[in-house]
Parts: sequence; structure tokens; C-alpha cells
Amino acid sequence: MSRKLLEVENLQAFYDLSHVLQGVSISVMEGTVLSVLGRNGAGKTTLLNSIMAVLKKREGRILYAGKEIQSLPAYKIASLGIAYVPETRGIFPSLTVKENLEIAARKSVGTTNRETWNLDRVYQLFPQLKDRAQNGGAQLSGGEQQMLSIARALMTNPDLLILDEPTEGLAPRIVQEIESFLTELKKEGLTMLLVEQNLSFATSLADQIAVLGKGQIKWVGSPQQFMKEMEIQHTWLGV
Amino acid sequence: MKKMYFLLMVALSSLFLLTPIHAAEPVKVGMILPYSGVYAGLGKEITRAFELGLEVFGDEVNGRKIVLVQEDTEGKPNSGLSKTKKLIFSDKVDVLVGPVSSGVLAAMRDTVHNSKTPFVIANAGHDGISGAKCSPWIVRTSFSNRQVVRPMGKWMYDNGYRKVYLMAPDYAAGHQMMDHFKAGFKEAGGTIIGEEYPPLQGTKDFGPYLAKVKEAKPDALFVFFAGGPAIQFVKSFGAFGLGNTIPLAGAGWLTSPLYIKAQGEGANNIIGSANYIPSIDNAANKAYQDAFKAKHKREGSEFAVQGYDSARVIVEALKAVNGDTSDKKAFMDAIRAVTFDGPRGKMRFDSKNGNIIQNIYVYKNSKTNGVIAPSVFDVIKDVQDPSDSCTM
Amino acid sequence: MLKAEVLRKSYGSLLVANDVSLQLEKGERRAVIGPNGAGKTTFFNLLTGEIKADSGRVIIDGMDVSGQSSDARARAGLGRSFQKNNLFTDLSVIDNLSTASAVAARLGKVFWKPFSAFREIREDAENLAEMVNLTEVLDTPVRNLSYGHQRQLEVGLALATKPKVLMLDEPTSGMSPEETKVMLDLIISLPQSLTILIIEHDMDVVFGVTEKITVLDYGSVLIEGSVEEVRNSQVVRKRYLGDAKA
Amino acid sequence: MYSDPTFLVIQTLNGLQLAMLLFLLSVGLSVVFGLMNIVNLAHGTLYMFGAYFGIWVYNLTESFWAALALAPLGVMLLGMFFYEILIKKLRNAPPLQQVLVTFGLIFVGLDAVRMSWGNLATSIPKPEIFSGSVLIFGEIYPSYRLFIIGLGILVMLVLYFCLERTRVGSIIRAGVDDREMVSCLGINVDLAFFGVFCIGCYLAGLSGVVAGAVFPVEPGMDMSVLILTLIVVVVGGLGSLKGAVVGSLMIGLAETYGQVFIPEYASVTIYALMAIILLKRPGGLFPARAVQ
Amino acid sequence: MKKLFTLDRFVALFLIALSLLLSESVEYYGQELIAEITILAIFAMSLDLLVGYAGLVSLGHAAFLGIGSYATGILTVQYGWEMFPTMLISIALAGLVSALVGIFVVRLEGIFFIMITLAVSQMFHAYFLKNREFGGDDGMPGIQRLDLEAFGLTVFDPADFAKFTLIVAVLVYIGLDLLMSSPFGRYLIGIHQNENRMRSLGVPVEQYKLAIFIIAGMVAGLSGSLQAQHTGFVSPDAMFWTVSGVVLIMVIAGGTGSLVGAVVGAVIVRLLSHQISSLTEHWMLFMGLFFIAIVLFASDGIYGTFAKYCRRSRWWKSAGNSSD
Repeated sequence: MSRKLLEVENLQAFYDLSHVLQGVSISVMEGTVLSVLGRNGAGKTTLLNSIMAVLKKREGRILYAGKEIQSLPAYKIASLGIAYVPETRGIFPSLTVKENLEIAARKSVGTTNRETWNLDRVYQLFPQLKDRAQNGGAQLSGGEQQMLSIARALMTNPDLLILDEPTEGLAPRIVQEIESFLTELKKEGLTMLLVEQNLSFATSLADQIAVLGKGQIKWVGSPQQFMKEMEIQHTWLGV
Repeated sequence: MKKMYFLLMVALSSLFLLTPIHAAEPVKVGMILPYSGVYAGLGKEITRAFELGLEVFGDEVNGRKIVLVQEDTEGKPNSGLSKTKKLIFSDKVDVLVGPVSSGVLAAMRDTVHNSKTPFVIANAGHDGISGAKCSPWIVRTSFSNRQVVRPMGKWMYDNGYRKVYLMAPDYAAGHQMMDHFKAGFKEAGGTIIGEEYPPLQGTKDFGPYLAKVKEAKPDALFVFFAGGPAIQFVKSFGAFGLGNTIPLAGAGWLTSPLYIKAQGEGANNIIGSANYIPSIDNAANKAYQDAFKAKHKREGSEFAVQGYDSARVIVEALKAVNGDTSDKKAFMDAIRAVTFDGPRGKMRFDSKNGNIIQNIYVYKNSKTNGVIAPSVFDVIKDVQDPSDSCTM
Repeated sequence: MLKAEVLRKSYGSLLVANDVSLQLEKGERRAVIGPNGAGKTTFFNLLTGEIKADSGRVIIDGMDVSGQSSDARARAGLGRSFQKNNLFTDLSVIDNLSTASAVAARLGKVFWKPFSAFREIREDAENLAEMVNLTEVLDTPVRNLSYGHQRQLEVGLALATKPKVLMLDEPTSGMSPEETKVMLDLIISLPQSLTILIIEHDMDVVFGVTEKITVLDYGSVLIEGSVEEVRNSQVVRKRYLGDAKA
Repeated sequence: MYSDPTFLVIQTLNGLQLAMLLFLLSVGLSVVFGLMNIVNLAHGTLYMFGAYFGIWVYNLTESFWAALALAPLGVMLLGMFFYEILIKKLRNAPPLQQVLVTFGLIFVGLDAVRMSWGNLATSIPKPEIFSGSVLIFGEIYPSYRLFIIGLGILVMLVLYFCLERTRVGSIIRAGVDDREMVSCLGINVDLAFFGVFCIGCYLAGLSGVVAGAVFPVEPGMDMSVLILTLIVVVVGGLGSLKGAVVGSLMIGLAETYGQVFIPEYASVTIYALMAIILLKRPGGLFPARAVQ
Repeated sequence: MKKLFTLDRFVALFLIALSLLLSESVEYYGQELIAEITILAIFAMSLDLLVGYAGLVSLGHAAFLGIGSYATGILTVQYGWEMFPTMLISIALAGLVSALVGIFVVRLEGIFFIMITLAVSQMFHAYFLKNREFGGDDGMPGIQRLDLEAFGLTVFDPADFAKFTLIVAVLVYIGLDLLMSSPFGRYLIGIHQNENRMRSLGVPVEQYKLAIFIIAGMVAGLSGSLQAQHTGFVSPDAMFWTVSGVVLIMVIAGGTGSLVGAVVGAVIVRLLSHQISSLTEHWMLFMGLFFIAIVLFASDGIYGTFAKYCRRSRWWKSAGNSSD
């Protein structure tokens, strides 16, 4: 029934001459959430940038819904139904909140019959954004920026949502809010690939955990198993 | 990469190729003119007419063929000088013809003078060359700036213009033109009520200047513009409606036949002084215009006639010395002695300074059959360059 | 040795440094930690003068450098490494280091004597290379260097000017555990008299280098104290360690 | 006489018409330069081709409007051609190489024009309805100049509308902020920027035709406007519509007022103005991206 | 330890030897051309100091050449000075003016530096164009040459004048080469490579940029003085921005940052345009294609690419020059 929506096979990635990813393989099942954990510098962001072709110097295979995408440019990858919420949030400061959302609006390309995301629905989910609709992207607080970034990703009606440390630098109250949004989305059956440092956040949302260290996948398993693996936690996450 | 090295060697060894061939049979005429840059059109025009002149007056004297060596001054003094040296010392030309711009002429002058190379100036109007900077090796078939405009000052006063506004580009020739017009005009009793000198390069708009002229309400506006700026100026003058209120007068080049079509209605009714206009009525001019039209399908301009006459001067001088240019002094004397009735009427060189003595034509543009063209309004005969600062 | 007094900086309505103060004694080692976007690097840049503070003072070794440019502050004794490698990429390791050594020796006004004639500069640079474990790649151009080596060189350049205060901005970021270990040893081995201020995410490195930590959050100091104090602080656990159950 | 209000109005109109011509020319260069990081010194060449294509079309059709409609399209095609064969390859080349290549293009373009249309200066006749004059406070003023001002304002408004009110405009603004993020939203941002490049070429051609009825059309006309355009671009700041508008207004008016009030220094007014502005604001007045 | 004979110096030596040889063997015009190109090469080297070593792309460098020329012309023709002190004063004056300009402009970057230098030079150009005392746009003729009888050179003999300019060029090259090999030069290389890093190491970057701006201005002034002596006149055209533009093109075409590259660029571009313009009036077309070809096929410039190839090639390495 469930299939592999995203598959990464033996991915190698480079920044200049440094070999950041050294053969990473992961897969995300449709309708599930995969959390990739790892320390700073483990290569988490590089992994996501490689998938999205933001980083072009890479080797290996990346498949989306069974189709090879590693040689496609970023915009084509995104238009297959992948949405990216980067660590930097990528809000466009010269655009208003509304424009930030509208620019991304696109019909779903997937086969699932989820309810379509549009401006109204996004505003329902994030009422703060509606209040701030005419504000410039630069005038938002960190939490609002994060919400806008997620909301904007939703406007593309994705089948796969990729999030890079969505809780980073946010106050606990906001982290909780975001957690509840994402849980909501998960219930709707949206597939997610989540990169996190925040263990509690990651484990509560994920169906599966992968631990990235030294540019390689060190451990894969369920959240329940992960909580027991103190050794893994210590060695690769420094907790 | 071997290619690159090869290229370097070729470039360097091409220095060797500059070794000149010894002056053999043909008479070499060095055409030192702009073939690129702003004045490229004039350089070509003079060259074409010079070639036409050789066809008409003969390109062979006593078995010696006359050949042209063209070098591009780019209208820049430095390039002009460098090319002049090439023509004199490398090509060993017998005579130089050119240049268009006074700046290049000023740069060339000492080299020509010191190397004792016969030099026929075919356009540049730099006053100094027939003044303090004159040389026994230089004659001018074209004009000196003051020669063209000074008589016009008197003429305009005599014809009822008392208060005149002046405008010319802000460079030496522009100021020379205006200064001499002013001298002639004031001598006659007129008053200058305003002067404007827009920058030579990049005057993007004459509107501001024209508005000032309009405010001053002169009897006439006297200007000197040539080439592209002349088109722009005349069009703006018309567009601002000054044509109906203020008479426009200028030194001849203002409505040159090369540009008059592009100037449109604005060119109508302009008066000017020139050393040549195409409609001068004499046999030599008719022959010249017929020949030029047959070859180039349009009227020959005042620039062309200077090239044409320069060719005639050289051919006749060569005939006088039987094609022998080995005695440069004798050849130069022969050049200076040439006199003929040409398209511009009777012409001869001023023994004092080598400048041409010629008629200055006062013309007026008018529209006949939908075509605007100048016609002769008045003739000021045998005008000399009035300078006496030349001591040869 | 280094004193920052109520440094404040804002971009429009965005306050990136909210009255940050800090005092380091000679030989003291201090880590600045905090979540991404907490304003750590901004704080560094305010100290070094790369960003001009709206208000507040910076004092280096008793000298008020508040209004001064970054190069003047460097001459006053601040040496820094950057979070993102900031090297002379077309030059070799030795040329990188010797350039920095020449700056330290204030040779810039010497224009009559070949640079290669300054043996002592070369020796300085070689010593530095040894200090930061780059001896075996001395003649390699920086752009052909491994990332870890580049990070080491980054620290080497900061050390070359013989600073009074060494400021390290995430010296181990992006490094493998082995490389991190090398870097940690390197930092530990630095002379005890050197005052060090370090931004670091890797807690092992932080705990390895220093006893005292300043936690920044939202551009202001959340808490300042010993490793133990910070470790046990509920505020910090909540904010920074993400309330992890560990 | 300089205090006469009518005189001032007339001179301000003169300044405005120059400003609008400069605006048409510089907005494209500013965008290409500021947003695509292409140092296109051959922008003036496109302007020159606009004028010559205009003359070509005019000679065939006897219609100014046909020239105005077709010539800019021709220039756009020319620009696209050079983009495809040359500029694209150099998108990420060091600026000095771009300088050399576009300088090469200037040389090639200049001789291409000379070979095709000769060396002599010429001009495009004004359209019939704008060939006359109108009365402004009792002063005769050329109506074509008002046409230029109107066209400039129209283009300004259209560009403003497209940039601020359409999705493509949002994409371009967003692309300036964060190009990669736009791609990650599934939008082909390179295509959008290529469109911007084409519009820049189109406007350069348009200004060539429009200017060809006022200024002489001659080989070398490219170089004189190139400098003026670059001045507008750096004064306004790279890559922003606002910068291009403000820059061209400042330079256009400064040039005109300079000629009127300080004719002695007319040739240096704008250079001096630029120098002062750059010393105060080293990145120009309204750059699209903050200068690092 | 650096090699004494780097590739740059080797090629420089080769060029000088070739020119000296040629100055004896070619005829009058060739000698004139050698002098002309040598002066141009000095000017190109001075611009390379800015472009290739300090990363300051100037489009107004001709202003300093012009100031050197005008100072030489004004002092000798109008004030009757001796040529030797005039040359020194010309150089000093060019340095002084570049100091005054440099104080304001060196903190600008990229296109903004380009445009402000252009603006400054256009203002100088406008001044000399207008100033009728110094000849306006016709310029000032009648400039003599430095008397070198004492060294057995007759400067009116073009071969001797060519030799004189070559000797000056050699001295300039040696001087600048030494300067660039000195710690000062190393600072500049560091600034060009990574300005921010130099700043954080404690280098007052602007002061060094100003210093090199002044030195480049002085060398340009020297070349201007030589040019005035060679051509015998000076006109405002010498400081028009296109002159700066053409020399900038020469420096880029030759390859920046090696001094020799600038020289090679000046020699090749000048010779090519000279030769082609004698053959066809459409020489600009060929030069344009040549420039485009350089970028496409020799992106480091003619000499830069040549040097890169040489350094990789076996014979150069086998000659024991593995790292220079």
C-alpha cells in the first residue's frame, strides 16, 4: 500500500573539496515522517540542499516517486511536488506576507485527494499571518517567519514537505505551536522529511528516525527504539 | 597554447615587416584621414572625391602612377601623429593629404614641417596653420576658420542684423569661429547680445540653450555646428518654433548637403557662409557635380570638393615638375604655384601663408519642389586669411 | 583584558544586540553559546568593529576602541577567526601565514626589500604552521586544502598576529569528529596567557576549552556562569538544549 | 530672465524629456547589471541598433510608428542572440572578462553599423502628429518632447505595475532577495531573469528609436550614451526600478539646469553630482541589494 | 626561497632584448613605434598595479598620464624649465593629484570605483579642453625631449629615444617588480585576495590602496611625460576616458597581476590595431572579435594563459621552477 516517496541512494556531496556527505541512503515512505537527527556540521542541511539541487556538486541517485531527479534543476524538482522550508526560512523581505504566499501558489500535482491549500486555508491555519498580510517579509518575528515559510511551502500543495530545523531559535511556546501544526499536517497524510536538533520535537513527530554523523547514516529506527539508544544519542548527538 | 605563443611571435615579428619598401616608381599620396570614429564619414567623403579628382585630372604623370596610401587617424591627435610618422618615414609618401580635425592637424604639424614633407590640408580649419604655425611645406585647399566667418560678420551687419546671439561647441574651432565672426561683426558696428558654448561631446539637448536664446530676442542667431550635432541643433531649432521668430545663420557646415535631408523642415530659411555649396553656377562645378553624381548617385559635398581640388592641385603640380618629386622643394614650390578655376571659382594659394584664396558664398536655404537646398545669395570674392602672424 | 559594555545594535526594528556586556580577564577562556540566530556572530562583529554598534563601549587591554575601525582594533590586540573560512584562497598555506606574520611584524611600509629576504617571517610562519598542524601541506594552495585543514589555517591566521585576545567563531563547525579532536587539542595547547573568546556549538569542545560560558539569546545575555551553572540552568535547558529528555 | 516662471517650466520640461530618455535606457542596464551580475557595456550598442533598425523600418514603411513598434523587437532578438551565444557562458565569469567581451561587442557592433548604414549622421523623422509644437504658458514647445515625457512615464507605470502587482513581478523581486528559494518553490527563476534581460534590450531599442528623432543617429552614438547610462545606474543604485527613476530624473534635470544656470561647468555637472553622491552613498541611492 | 628568474622576469627580459635588438635593426618608423609602445607599456604597467594587484579597476587612469603630459608641456614650453627637473615635478604632481583623488575614491568598490575614477578624469579632461591658456582642445605643441648627450644618446634620433624609453621601462619594471615582491607588495596581494581578512589582521586597507593609487598615478605621470616628449605635444584627448578604457582592455587582454601581462597586452593590442587599421577601415570589427576570442579561449589573458601553460609544462618544471 505505502510506497517509497523519496529515496536517496549513496549520496555523496561536496563543498569545494570537503566531502560532506559520504554515501547517504535514506528513504521516506509515503504518508510518514522521517526525522534526520545529527549534530551541527553532520551534514543535515547539506543532505536537504542536495535533494533540492541547491547544492549541485553531488553524486549518487535521488528518486522521487520512482523517478530519478538528481540531474534536474531545483525548480523542476520542486514542481514535482516537493516543498522546502530551509533553515534560513528564505522569506523574501521585499515582498509582503501575502505576496510571499501568493508567489508559491500552485495546484497539486500528486494523486492524493487532500484538501487544496489556498490563501484562505493557510490563513485559517496561521491567523497571525492574515493579520500581517500587508507587512513586509522583513518585519516579521522569527516565529512568524517560520510560520510563513511553512505556510508558503503548503501553498505549493506539496506531496512531500522538507523542513530544516523548523524550531531553531524559536521560543518554546512557538515550538509547540509549530509542532501542533505539523502534527495536523501529518494526520492529513502529508509526507515529511524533517531535520532537527531538538530531540523531543523530532521524536514526537516522526515515524522513523535516522541519525546522521560524519556525513554518513549511523542509525535508523523507530522513535521508541531511538529513545533507548543512549549510546547512539551520546556519540552522534552529544546529548 | 602553442597557438598563443605563435601569435605572440607573429605580433612581434610583424615589427620587422614594417621595414619600408624604397620609393619606387609610383607617386605616393598619404591620405591621413579619419576612417573610423566621429569623422569617419568625412574622411571617406574626401577620399572618394580625391579618387574622383585623379580620374578626372589624370592619375599618371610622366609615367608615374599616383597611388593612395590610406591611414586612419581615428580623429585622435595621438593616432594621427603616429600614422603621420608611418606615412612619412615608413611608406615614404611624396605628399600628405588630410586631416579632418584641427586637433590632429595641430599634432601633425611639427613632424610634417621638420621632415619637409609636402602637405595639402584638405579640411582642417585650424587658424594657427595659416598664422603663427605656418610652414613652407604646408598649403591648405580647404579654408581657415576665420576666412569663412569673418566676412560673414560684416555681411550680416550690412544686411540689417544688429543684435546677434552666438552659439558654437565649446572647443577651439568653435571659439575661433565665433571670435572671428564677432570681430568682423563688431568692426562693422554690430553688438553681440549673448554667447553659448555647449559642450562638444555629449550635448544631449539644445533645448536649454535655445530657450535662453529665445528669451534674449536677438535679430539673428549665428552658430557653428557640423555633423551629428548640426542635425540635432537644426531639428531642435525648428521644433522650438524659433524658425518663425529668429533668423538662423551659420557657418556653412550647418546645413551640409550630407545632412540636410535628415534635418527636415528646420533647415529651411537658414542663411550661412561657406566656401562651397553644390549649386554654385560655373562650368567647373557642373563638371564636378556631374562626375560625382555619376559615380556616387548623390551631390558632392563641400568636404568632397576639397578632396577633389586637392587631387587637382597635386596632379597639376606634378605636371609642372614632370613627375619628378625627388626635389621636394621644387615640388612644393610647384604646389604653391597652382592656380585654377575650380568648382569654387577661381582659386590660388596665398604666397604669404599657403592658405587658399577663394570666394566665400553667402547662401540661403529654400524649398523648391519639396526639397530644401541652399542657393547662392551673395558672393564675397577672393577672401584671404586675414592673419599676418605668419612668418616663413 | 577585553571588556564590552552595553553593546546595542539594531537593524530597523530588529534588535540584534540588546545591551550585551562581557568582561574577560587576562588568560581567561570564555565560550559564547546560544541557538542559531541568537546574535553570537553579530556580537563578535561588534567587538571586532566589523559592524558598528549603535551604542556601548569596547575596551581592549584598557584601551577604549569603541569608535575605531576593525583594523585598528586588530592592531590593539584582537585576533579573530571566522565562522566561514576567510582565507587567501589563491595563496599557499605558507604564503597565507607569512602574510599574516608580516602584518604582525608591521612590515607593510617596507617596499625596498624582497619579502623573501625576511627569514624570520618565514620562520614565524613555519612555527605557526606547526602549531596548527599544517606543516605537511605548507606549499599547498588553500583552495586545494581539505576543509579541516582550512579551518586550522583559519585559526592559524588569527594566531599569527600574536593577539592579546583570540576570538574563535565556531572553529569546529563542519568538521569531522577526528578533525574536531585535532582542533580541540590545538586550542587547549595554546599558551595559558592568551585570552580566548570562542563561539561553539559542540559542547564537548566548549567544555574542553573553558570553565565559563555566556549564553546569548535574542541578542541579549541569557545567563553567564560556570559550566556547571549553565548545565544546571533550567532556562538554558529549555531554550538551548531544546528541553531534551537527556 | 532665469527667474521667469515660464522659462523655468520650459527648462524643467527639457530636463524631464532627457530624464525619460535616460530612464528608458538605464532601467534595462540597471536590472541586468544589478540582478544578473552581467556587466553589459554593450547596452549602448543595443540603443544604437534600435535607432538604425528604426531608420531601416522607416525607410521601408515611411512610418515612425512602424519603426517604434518593430525596431525594439529587432533589438530584443539581437540581445537574445548574444545572450545565447555569448553572455550566458559568461554569467559567472569574473567581471573583467565580461568587460572585455562586451567591449569586443561594442567594437563589432560599431563596425557592423558602419558597414550596413555608412558613417554619416542621419536622423529619424518625427511622426506627423508630434512634429509640431504646442503652447505652454504662451511659449512654443515641441510636442514630440511631451510625447517622450509621456512615453517615459507610461513605461515607468507599466514597469511599476508589472513589478509590484503581478506574479511575475513578485517572482523577480523575490529572485533578487533569494534566487535559490524561488527555485525551490518550483519557479524557473532563470527564465524570469532572461525575460528581464529581454525587456532591458527592448527598452534600449525603444529609446534608440525615440531618441533617433531628436539626436543624430550615427556610429558612435552608443558610447556617448553608455557613460550617461552608467552614471544614472550607479547614482540610482544597481538593480532597482526606483533607483533608475530617481537616477535618471536627477541626472536629466542636473544636466539641463547645469546648462542653463552654470554653463561654464555644463560638461562636468553630472560627473560632479555623481562623485558627490557616490562619496556620500558608496552604493548609490536605492540599490536593490544592500552593498556588502 | 623564491627563484630569481621567475617566468615573468624571463619573459620581460626576452621582450626587452627583442626590443633593443629591433631598435637597432628596424627603420625610422619602427623605432618610433617601439618608443610609442614602450611608453604605452609603462602606462599599462601602472594600471596593472591598480587592476591586477589592488583590485581597483580604474576607468580614469589616463587623467594621471595627462597630468604628467601637461605638467611637462606647461613647465618646459611656457616656463622654459629644463626637462629633467620638469620630469621629476611632473611625476610628483601626478602623484600629488592622485593622492588628492585617492583619499576620496579608494573606499569605493567595483563599478562605483570605476565610475568615480571616470568622473574625475572627465572633469580633468573638461578642464583642459576649456582652458585656452593651455591650448584648449588643440593642445600644446612644441615640447622638447630630455637631453641625454651626457649618456651618448641623441634623443632626436628615434633609435636613441626608443632606447631611452626602453631603459626607463626596464627601470620601472624592476622598480615595480621589487615593490611587488616586497612586504608592501605582499600586503597588496593579500588585500586583493581578501580585503576583509587583511582588515581583521590589523591592516588599514584604505591606506595601502591609497599608497598604490599614488604610485600608479606617479608611474602614469612618468609615462605621460615621456609621451609628451615623444609626440612633442599634449592635448586633452590624452585624458579622455576612452584612453583609459583602451589601456584597461590591453591590461585585461594581456592578463592582469603580473606586470608582464600588461606589457604583452599593450604590445599585441597596439601592434594588431596598427597593422589591421592599415589594411582595412573596419579594423575595429577584427579587434572586437579578437577580444571576444581572448575571453573564450584564453580567459586569463594572453600572457596569463601562456604563463599558466608554461608553469604546467614539463620543460619549465624541469628547469627547476616548480613554484613561482
